[in-house]
Amino acid sequence: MSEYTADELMIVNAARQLGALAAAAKRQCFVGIGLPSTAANLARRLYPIEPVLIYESGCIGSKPTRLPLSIGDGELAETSDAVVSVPEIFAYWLQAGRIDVGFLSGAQIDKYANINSTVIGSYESPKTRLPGAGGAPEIAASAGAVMVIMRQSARAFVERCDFRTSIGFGDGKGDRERFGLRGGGPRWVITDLAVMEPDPDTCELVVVALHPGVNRDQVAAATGWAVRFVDDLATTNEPTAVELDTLRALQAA
Amino acid sequence: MSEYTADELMIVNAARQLGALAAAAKRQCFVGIGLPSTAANLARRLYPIEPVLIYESGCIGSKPTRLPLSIGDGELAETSDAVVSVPEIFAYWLQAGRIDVGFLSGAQIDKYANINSTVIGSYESPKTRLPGAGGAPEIAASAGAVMVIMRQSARAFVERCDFRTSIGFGDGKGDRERFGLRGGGPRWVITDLAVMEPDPDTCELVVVALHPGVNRDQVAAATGWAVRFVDDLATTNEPTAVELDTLRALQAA
Amino acid sequence: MITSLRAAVYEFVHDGDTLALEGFTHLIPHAAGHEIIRQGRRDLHVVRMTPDVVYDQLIGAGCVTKLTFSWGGNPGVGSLQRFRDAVENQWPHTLEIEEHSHAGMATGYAAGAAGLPFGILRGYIGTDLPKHTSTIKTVECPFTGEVLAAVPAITPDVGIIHGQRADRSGNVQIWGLLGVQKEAVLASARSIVTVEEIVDELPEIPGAIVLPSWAVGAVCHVPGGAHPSFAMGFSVRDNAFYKAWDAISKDRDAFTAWIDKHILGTADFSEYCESVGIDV
Amino acid sequence: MITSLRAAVYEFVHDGDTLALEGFTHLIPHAAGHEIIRQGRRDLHVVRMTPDVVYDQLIGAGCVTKLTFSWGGNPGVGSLQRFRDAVENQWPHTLEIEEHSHAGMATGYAAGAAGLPFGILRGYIGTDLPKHTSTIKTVECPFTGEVLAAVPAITPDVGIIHGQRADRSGNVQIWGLLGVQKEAVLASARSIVTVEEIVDELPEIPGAIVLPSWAVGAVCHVPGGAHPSFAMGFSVRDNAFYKAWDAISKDRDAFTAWIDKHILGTADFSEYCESVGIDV
Repeated sequence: MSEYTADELMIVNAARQLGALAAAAKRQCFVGIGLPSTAANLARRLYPIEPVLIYESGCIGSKPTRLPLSIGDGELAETSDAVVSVPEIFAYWLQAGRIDVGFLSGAQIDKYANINSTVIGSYESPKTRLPGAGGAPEIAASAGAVMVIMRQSARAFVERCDFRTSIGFGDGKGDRERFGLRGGGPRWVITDLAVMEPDPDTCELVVVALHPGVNRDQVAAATGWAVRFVDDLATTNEPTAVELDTLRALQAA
Repeated sequence: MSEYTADELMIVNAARQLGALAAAAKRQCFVGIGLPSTAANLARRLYPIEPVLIYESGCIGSKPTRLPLSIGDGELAETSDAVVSVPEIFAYWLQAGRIDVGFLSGAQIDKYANINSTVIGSYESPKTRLPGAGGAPEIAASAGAVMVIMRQSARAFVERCDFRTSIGFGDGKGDRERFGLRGGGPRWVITDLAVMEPDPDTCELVVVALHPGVNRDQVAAATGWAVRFVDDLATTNEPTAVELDTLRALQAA
Repeated sequence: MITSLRAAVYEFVHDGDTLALEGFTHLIPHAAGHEIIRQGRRDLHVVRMTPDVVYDQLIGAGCVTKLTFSWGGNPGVGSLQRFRDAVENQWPHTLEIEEHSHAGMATGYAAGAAGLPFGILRGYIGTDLPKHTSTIKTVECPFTGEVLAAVPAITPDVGIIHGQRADRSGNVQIWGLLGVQKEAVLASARSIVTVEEIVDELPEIPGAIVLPSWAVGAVCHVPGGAHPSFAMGFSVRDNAFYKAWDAISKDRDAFTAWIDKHILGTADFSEYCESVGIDV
Repeated sequence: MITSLRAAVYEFVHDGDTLALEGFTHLIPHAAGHEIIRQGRRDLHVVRMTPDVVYDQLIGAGCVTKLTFSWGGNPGVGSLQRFRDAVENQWPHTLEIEEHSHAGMATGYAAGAAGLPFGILRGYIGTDLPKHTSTIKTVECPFTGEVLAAVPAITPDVGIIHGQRADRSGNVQIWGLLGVQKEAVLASARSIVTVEEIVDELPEIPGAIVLPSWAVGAVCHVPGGAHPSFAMGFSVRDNAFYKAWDAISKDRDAFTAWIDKHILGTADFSEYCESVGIDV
């Protein structure tokens, strides 16, 4: 087994999940630049049934030959089945419920999978001003399911976000329904240590799998709430040589 | 002077008005098929500053070489500066106030220039079911000005329409403002006998010009309300040989 | 999914469905309408901005109990005789109508495609339409207090259009006058697209849009399937047919005989074409 | 109207105006932003979904008192340093912010282009944004009773974009990622479009849209005017410049020196390009 980085680990695990979703006819991914785009493009290369990549810049069905450096990369438009305006991509495609899985990340995530990408500290006098919402609130609202990819630390995985930029499960089970949200909300939180999923009864994020070589204490120490582990806690498979080679070739292209 | 038909007379007078508007930088015409399209295309050929033809089928800046037979004629799309979807033509172009002049016609017009193209008789048990509204209500609401072209008769020019498909001045002066309509409403009603305009004080249609050889009695007899004539009643110019030749060449193409 | 038109209509179109066979003069799915008549669907609610000959056929053939529309005429010719007979004389039975303006229906389709329950427009105000159409309401702008018209989203069970081309994966390419073709497909729970040709790869065409295969239900290869409407790049509008329709449709018996012979008496669109003597 | 960028900014952009310099990564009108700094406009309310380097420059140069936005970062690099310094430390002065989501702003632009006072979306609900942004409200669907988010129309005084091409009449052609370029122009009272080239006749290009001349204010021939953004068919994104901007903008003095030398110290965009050593 070759060595791998934390990012590679997260990307490979995300790609596996996308492959499983595509095989189950949940192919349409709404992807941002960075880890999500890399994971989605990796899945396109690894699995016979490919995810369909949809970028918020209006590209539908992009098949980039190399990883885009920005969401507006010309390569995305040139290799798409269709390019539409930004109002259209949000209205006719995301809002209408045509996206099976959306990706989110942020500076903070809380135990109900709400995400903060707006400010650390108070909104009026922020300690750190972050870029803000972008497409996140409506991805969180309307995508069939949401996958979160974030490096895990007690500073980032918090009891309650300083600011709720996009909603996971609000203050717990039932909030999404109360708000009338049509999307399914966060289903998987993939970190450099573990994979979390919402508990079916409470919607609180619980650890369902550890990455190879990671133990419970490490995860607990990197989580700002008293995180729970499922009884049948799994260990994710090591990234395979094929996965790593394909990923590295993609990133080198 | 060559002879001419009632339709030719109406078309030539409408084209003249469009030419005057284009010269005053009011160039954008929202045209339907039939007399309006013919008049607008005639004006394009007669005047140095051409009207810009916009069709509700989504064609912007059409320059057809022959008269389109239907609003969806391929020629319209092929000769346009831009072709947009039908939702866009109504929202971004008509509703947004980008149209200087729209055309309307109908089965009935009343003294406040409201138009009926829906039913003769009652709505529930119509004597005659007409095609309906089409683009008319919003042309009437949002075009900078409206030009009406209709053959005049006491059956068509009525005290009050059986059904108000599109609004002129409602029940009189002030109604457009009360309804919050942004367009200016009907400015010219061009018939085969005369030209009418709304009285500035009452918004009631009054006769401002007679066509050559037409007298007041003929117009009064062909109007279902006690129509008034302005003091400085004009006579329209005979269609010129150039106007008629250009029109006939256009129609023969 | 690429399939026959017969199979697509059989699978997707059910008695009692709400259908939108759209086409703003261009790309009207006539062949699909014929197949619906052939398969004897009943109690349909048909929606279209510009119901023309194919809706006249559906109405006269007794398939339709409700029509939502904004302009119901034979463009460049005059009345839709079967539509008028249904409204004026309840023949072959009562036809419920829901009547809008073009802008209102375009707004409703856009709302449907966008997954919104309603859309807003500056429209209808001052007209008699809201008195007779219960689906025209108003909303107040929460910022300015202005009152605007509101219409519900149009969300048909099946959206049916004609288009120029598809590739073998079922990606659909359309160009020329786009009308509400995209919205009719995206607003519908299921969709059928008939196309002029199916190709290995879609060439790039100025002004063309592509509907990805996964946003489309069935794709059916029906060359000329828009006739007497047209497909830019493939055919021109058959204005003579529209004119001839007036005479055929004016008389109930002539109409019924025409439907019996050319639609019910043929197995599919190519037999129909042969039967009526058109070369597509 | 085809004119110089200097004349267009001088005539159309006034102190206190609301401006939208739009571009969703693609076709961002950097040259126009520089000219606004050069002409010393102040008290601007700038609107953009994705304020990036050019807004960082406008903010740091003291031109801006309010920013309406949905994502303010340096894409692929990190923070916008001048934006952060203004929000966190009020440098060079207080910056009022009005914060939305992408979907909310896209809805606002579409409403502005359509002449509506507001737009509706399924959005914002459950987030903290409505607590801090007074321009996020709700409306109830008059048909279903559902509660939806509402945002006001975005209606800038001046909409500014870069595009690929214009003809000599001023018809503008844009292709590739379209973003909200059309909406930004149509929603604005006045508009400026910088283009890569001006040609006798616009060739047909797959995926291209055309804004007719009469819907556009000024058209200015500024090749490379999107740099470090790009114009598909003419240039690629200068990712190195975006990365280099982080270092320049991190320090107030370094930033000010850069603006003084390269923007205020140059007469126009071609001098700027020479000054910073880019070849467009």
